[in-house]
Amino acid sequence: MRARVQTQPFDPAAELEGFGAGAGAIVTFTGVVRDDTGSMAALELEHYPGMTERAMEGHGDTAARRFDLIDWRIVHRHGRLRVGEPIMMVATAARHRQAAFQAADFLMDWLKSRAPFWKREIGQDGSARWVAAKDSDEAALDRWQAMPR
Amino acid sequence: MRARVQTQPFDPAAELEGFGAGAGAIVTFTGVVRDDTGSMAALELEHYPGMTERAMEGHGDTAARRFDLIDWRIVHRHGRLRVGEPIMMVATAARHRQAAFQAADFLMDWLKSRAPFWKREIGQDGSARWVAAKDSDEAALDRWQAMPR
Amino acid sequence: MTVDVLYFAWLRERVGIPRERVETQAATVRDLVTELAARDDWHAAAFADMTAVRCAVDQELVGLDAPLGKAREVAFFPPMTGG
Amino acid sequence: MTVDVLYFAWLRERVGIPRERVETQAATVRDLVTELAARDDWHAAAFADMTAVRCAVDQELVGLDAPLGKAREVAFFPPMTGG
Repeated sequence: MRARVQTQPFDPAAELEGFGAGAGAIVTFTGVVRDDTGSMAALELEHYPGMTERAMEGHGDTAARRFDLIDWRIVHRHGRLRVGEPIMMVATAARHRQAAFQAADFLMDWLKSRAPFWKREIGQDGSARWVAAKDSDEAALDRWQAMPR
Repeated sequence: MRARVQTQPFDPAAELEGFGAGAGAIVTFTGVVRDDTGSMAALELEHYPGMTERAMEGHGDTAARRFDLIDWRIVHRHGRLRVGEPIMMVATAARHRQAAFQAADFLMDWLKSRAPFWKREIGQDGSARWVAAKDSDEAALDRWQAMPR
Repeated sequence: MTVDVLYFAWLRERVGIPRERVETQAATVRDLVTELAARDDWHAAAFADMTAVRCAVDQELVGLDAPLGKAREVAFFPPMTGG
Repeated sequence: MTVDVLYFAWLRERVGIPRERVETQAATVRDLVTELAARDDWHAAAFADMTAVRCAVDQELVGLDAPLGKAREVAFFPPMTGG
């Protein structure tokens, strides 16, 4: 499986061991829990077991075909995460630079607004707030529809 | 120094140890020696000692200001490299995804056509051929001039 | 037919349960929502603003007017915020 | 004035040496190129197609019409192919 959902932390560096043999270009994106307010205790991610894995695997395959990838990986955590911990990562390997960059960007746009995850910020005072989806994430995804393949 | 030129191989994973603390988004690009012809024995990179380090450091700082980076790294090898070995890597850390992606892309466009490196392909038959610069690399760099900052 | 209905994130919190099995003759997702919303105040609250509700039928994202067909699992949730 | 002139990649191969120290009164890079190209056949071959030649004065990329000023180091090389 090139897509993985897990509660345990992961090491972005370790995920790249032996990744992308034969490629000329490897791009990785790692998302890290950030505290913009200074009052966050944790980030909680809920997901849809079953659908999440299938959708990530399916969309990774779509990206692989569209950008002629040699290899790809998606690792995404759920459950309770602390500030500074990696939430997820995407890695793409292609012959050429542009395909690797575009595929990583494409997968990220998809993950942001189509992968079944929901974030909730847990405050230091115990409060919980669901993170609202951004219109800009939706718009980011739309631009791939318009793009020649 | 956040920019480094060296003859020794490097481990892209090891370069990321402790990189980008406080960032929400980390992007890496790794370029790997690729043999398109099936007849390549090695890739040789010549560079301009002194200028290379200064130019990379200076351009990294430019990217950091333009994209509000929290951190960045450039590692670039010179000398003789074998197929499958990493040539160089760029890492960018920013608060948000788009800045990290754009800064990595920006640094790569610059490295491709403004950093003083010259590649030569060494064939299995001992032949040596300087790699020609691509007009598309020049064009890729130009688009950043036109872009609002 | 019998369908498993799943709720996630704040839809789950409003309905008060993560899943339930329902008997329905609904032809589309929207028909099913109408039936569910009529069950009680909690369901009604969950489906009060349908612009904020997304749906998957048998784990595929679909629009509200999608046919239910022989669906075995229908999920409702807010816009996704992964990545 | 005295300037160190450096050559890289196939310009180095054509000239036959990686660097040389030259006495020049050239006002611009282009003037310096004219002087160097007149030295011998090897230099002439290196500078035969100036569209393929790039230049740095004291390690800053410049155009051919840049003034030499008090330059201490001038480098000539083909378009770069890093990354």
